[in-house]
Amino acid sequence: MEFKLFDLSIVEYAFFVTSVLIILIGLYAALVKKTLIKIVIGLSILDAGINLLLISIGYLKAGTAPIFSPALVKNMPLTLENIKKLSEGMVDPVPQALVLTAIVIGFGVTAVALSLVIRLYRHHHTLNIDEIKNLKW
Amino acid sequence: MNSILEITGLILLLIGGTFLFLGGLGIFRMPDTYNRLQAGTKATTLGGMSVILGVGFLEPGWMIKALVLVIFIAFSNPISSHALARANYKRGKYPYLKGGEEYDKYREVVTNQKTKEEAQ
Amino acid sequence: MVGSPVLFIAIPLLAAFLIPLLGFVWKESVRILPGLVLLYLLYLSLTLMEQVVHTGTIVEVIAGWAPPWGINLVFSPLTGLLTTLMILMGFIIWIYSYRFKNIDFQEAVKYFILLLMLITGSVGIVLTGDIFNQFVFIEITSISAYALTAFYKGRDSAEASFKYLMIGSLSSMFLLLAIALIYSQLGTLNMADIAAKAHLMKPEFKILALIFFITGLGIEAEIFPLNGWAPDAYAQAPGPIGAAFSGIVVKAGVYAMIRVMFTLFDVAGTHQFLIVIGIITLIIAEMSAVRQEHLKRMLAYSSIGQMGLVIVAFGIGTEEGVFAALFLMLNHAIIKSLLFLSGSYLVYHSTGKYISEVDGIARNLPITSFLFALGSIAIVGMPPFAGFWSKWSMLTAAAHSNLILIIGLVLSVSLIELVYYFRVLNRIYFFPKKKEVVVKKPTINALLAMGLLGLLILIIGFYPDSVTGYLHAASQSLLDKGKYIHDVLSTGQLLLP
Amino acid sequence: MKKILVLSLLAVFGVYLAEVLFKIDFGHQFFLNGVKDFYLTASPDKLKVANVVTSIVVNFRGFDTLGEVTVLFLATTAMSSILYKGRHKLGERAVLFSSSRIVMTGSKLLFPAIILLGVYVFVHGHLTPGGGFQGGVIIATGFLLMLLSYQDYQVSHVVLSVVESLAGITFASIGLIGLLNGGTFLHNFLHTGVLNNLLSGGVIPIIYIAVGFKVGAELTGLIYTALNEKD
Amino acid sequence: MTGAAVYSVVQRDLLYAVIGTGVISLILSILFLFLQAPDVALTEAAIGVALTTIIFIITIRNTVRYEEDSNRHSKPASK
Repeated sequence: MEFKLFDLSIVEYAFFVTSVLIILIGLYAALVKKTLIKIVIGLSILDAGINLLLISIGYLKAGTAPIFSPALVKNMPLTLENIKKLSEGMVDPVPQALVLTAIVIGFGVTAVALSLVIRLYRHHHTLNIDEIKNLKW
Repeated sequence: MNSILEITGLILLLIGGTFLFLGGLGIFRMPDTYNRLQAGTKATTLGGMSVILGVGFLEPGWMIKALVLVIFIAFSNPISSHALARANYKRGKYPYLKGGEEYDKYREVVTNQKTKEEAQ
Repeated sequence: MVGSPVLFIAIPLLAAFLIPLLGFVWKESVRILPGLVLLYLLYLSLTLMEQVVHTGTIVEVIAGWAPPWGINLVFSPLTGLLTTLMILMGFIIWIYSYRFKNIDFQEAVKYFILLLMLITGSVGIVLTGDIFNQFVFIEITSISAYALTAFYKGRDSAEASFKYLMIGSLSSMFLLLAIALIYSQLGTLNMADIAAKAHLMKPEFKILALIFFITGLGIEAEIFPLNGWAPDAYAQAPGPIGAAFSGIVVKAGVYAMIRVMFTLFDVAGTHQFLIVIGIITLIIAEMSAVRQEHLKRMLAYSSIGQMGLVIVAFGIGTEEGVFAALFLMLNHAIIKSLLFLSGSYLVYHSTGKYISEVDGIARNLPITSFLFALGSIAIVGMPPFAGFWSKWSMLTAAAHSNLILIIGLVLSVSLIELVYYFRVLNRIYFFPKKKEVVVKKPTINALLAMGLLGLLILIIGFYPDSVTGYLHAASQSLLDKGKYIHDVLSTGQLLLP
Repeated sequence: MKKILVLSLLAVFGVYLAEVLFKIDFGHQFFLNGVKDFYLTASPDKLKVANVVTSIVVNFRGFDTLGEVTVLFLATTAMSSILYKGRHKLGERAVLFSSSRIVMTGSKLLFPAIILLGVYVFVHGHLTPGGGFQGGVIIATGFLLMLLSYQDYQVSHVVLSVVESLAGITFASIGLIGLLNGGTFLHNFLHTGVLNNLLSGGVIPIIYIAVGFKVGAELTGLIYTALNEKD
Repeated sequence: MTGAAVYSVVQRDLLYAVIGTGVISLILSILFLFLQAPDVALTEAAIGVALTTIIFIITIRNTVRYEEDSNRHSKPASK
């Protein structure tokens, strides 16, 4: 099925535009917002945007997932030529592996950040960044 | 295309789609949380089950996984909606009556039961 | 075969996973095991270093796939030198914190795991030859750094740590963006491969990726607009961790940045950019250091200023400049660690860590004060000690490149450093002691650690030839980009199962 | 004032970034001889692993995964170090009201199914989508369900850290065995078998199972530490 | 997805904002599925939707729920 809509170039770049927008929103939240939890939310939004960007860089139009599933290799002997032919229609697996790592790392950083938020709240009884100013910012 | 399995599967998909649509509509249109939960649970339980079963009929290799999924939905969906309703009740939100005011019928029933027990 | 570079990562990881298990069996082992690991790695790195200087770079392939495809570790004279330095500093910091305050068992487990991982992550940043792997190691380093900054519950450490975390995670996002841009253009993540193919990139991508890299790595390297975290983190972290930051983490950050700038891309104007940004960092940091009332904050700003000096030296770009920069890094790691370690005993019991609280403390803590004085004199650049030779080599490098401005700058900066370090020394030795200040005698292991550092300063000061050979080899290996690419990409065939 | 400054800076940054990104032809490969072609052919051909992402994560770039597992391990350690309150034990779990019997029974019934699903996902990591991380996360959500529905459900800290350490040691020592056996760290020293068999891929499934156990234990510990954080 | 992101940044009730980030992750994982990345979609669904949201909610439970609350100084110790 070919949708006419997808021939417009701006729709093709929708993934890039979305990811850039989300990166910007995350940066805005991380830089401007005054509540600690909002800042952490901003960081995790930023993370999501970058992950989307990476995956859409690796996308191949009309490509399949990079898995040689039984259905895919059903009626072929697994010679090198066949594998090469199949692999030409697959999307790039490297960004997927990178994003897999990046998601987990981002989660770890978020967990550490939130535990720091709890510590700060226990100390100052506020989440406002303007009132936590024992050190020079 | 016209084997009996595929026709059954397609019919099941159709039923599932209809019920899912109705459930979504119910969530959108119902007045309070309890009614919405009712629409969202009952309709989507049936809808989701029949969609999954339909997929199982269309691709016979996936039938076992589909059955497992159906059992999983049969367990998890009612339990989760029960938990949601209970949390809502404990927060002090009661069902609407026709006129629009809230009324706690459940507490009445419970207190009635308690008085009965005490009477006995 | 003595061992392979991958052991620098694998053995500490194994030990870190083993520590919680051993803790159930024998509690003391939690404190001992990291030291044994670091001692072994020190031996390994020294032997490998000796081998590398004579026979050339070792490229270690992981999982049997040759470099463009697999991840590789590069143990060249440069990375070997930094690895040795970091592990040496890590070992000394371990000695210092072996009987670290009165922390209980649970806290000791976490402290030593995090310390070990801080060192491992920094070593990984230096050794790896793959940008995404470098990102992973940077995350390992930074997460341990956040946790160690917030280690003390009583101070405002959580605030400093949160600040560090915010800036740090923003920077790692920028790194990831840079990696995405490079991958979208070249389809490879290996540094040598990128360097070989860099001319294929469109210039916009190259410049944007370079900007992202500088922002991302500049955090660890404490470059000027991005070093807001550093003074707070240094001041709030435990004493040995401050030493570890300035001796280990910052070195790794500077290395990563220099590697990106010197090897990955050759965009015109990077050297000038380095000089300008280094000078700005230097001037602002030294000016702030003069005004500080807190001892640790003063040391932190001094540390930032020294890194600015290192970056200026790298920016000179000639072999002499790089040699001077590496020499400065080496000396700074040793001397600044000594200053942090001894300084934290000088203000052990005071909450504010004010400079005014060290008045006349030399009578109670003669050895610590002496070592602090030794470090101060050395870092200012007084002739017979270690700091002198590095500043001297920097001056000659600048003179040979006809950069008169830099000579004047270095001299005036040394003057400023002289002012603020001698202000502290004056208070330590010649002011009457305040009554209420309680002093804490350093423990044996702390004295041992500080003594080792002082000994190193004296050795480098009186026999600078003992390290200059390695430094020359290292600076040559940094500047020879073609050899790096060749060494990595020509490593063997595919080793298949 | 600060808001406007940041917004305008962000706008400039975003426009520049978007302009550069629009030079990428979406949906087409931009570079000529990248590393991905090699991965796509070598994974089914040499390693006999159907899921190429798995073979990249575990074998070609297995070192990253070792680092990643370490990051999670560090996050758990860091979290418990930051929230550590002294010699006394953990605080009470924060609950508003106890769960009803239906939820308790239901989660007791669902718990084994969720654990089984997690194990399935990471055992089949080299054949189907999913693997150690996903399976580990699913196991952790199973424990989360139990922790949320039973107020007095305890996860033994000792068991968690033992599982975590053993899994990590397994990963690192498989790498070291590879170093002794084949000359490189994480060398695939086992027979690789036939494509799309459960027992294929040499050490890859073993490593992914270890990763699954480790991630599951770590995330459970992390949630447990966070949930019991009420003073 | 952008809408959800804006919502979770603008929303002053932190609990709702966190649910907004969960929605972002959900849409993100569906997009990953469209972009032929089932592995990543699975991870994002598990980590982004379930675990991150839970950790955020636990934090909110231990601190305050509304953004306005953070300005109040008179709030007693949480003990």
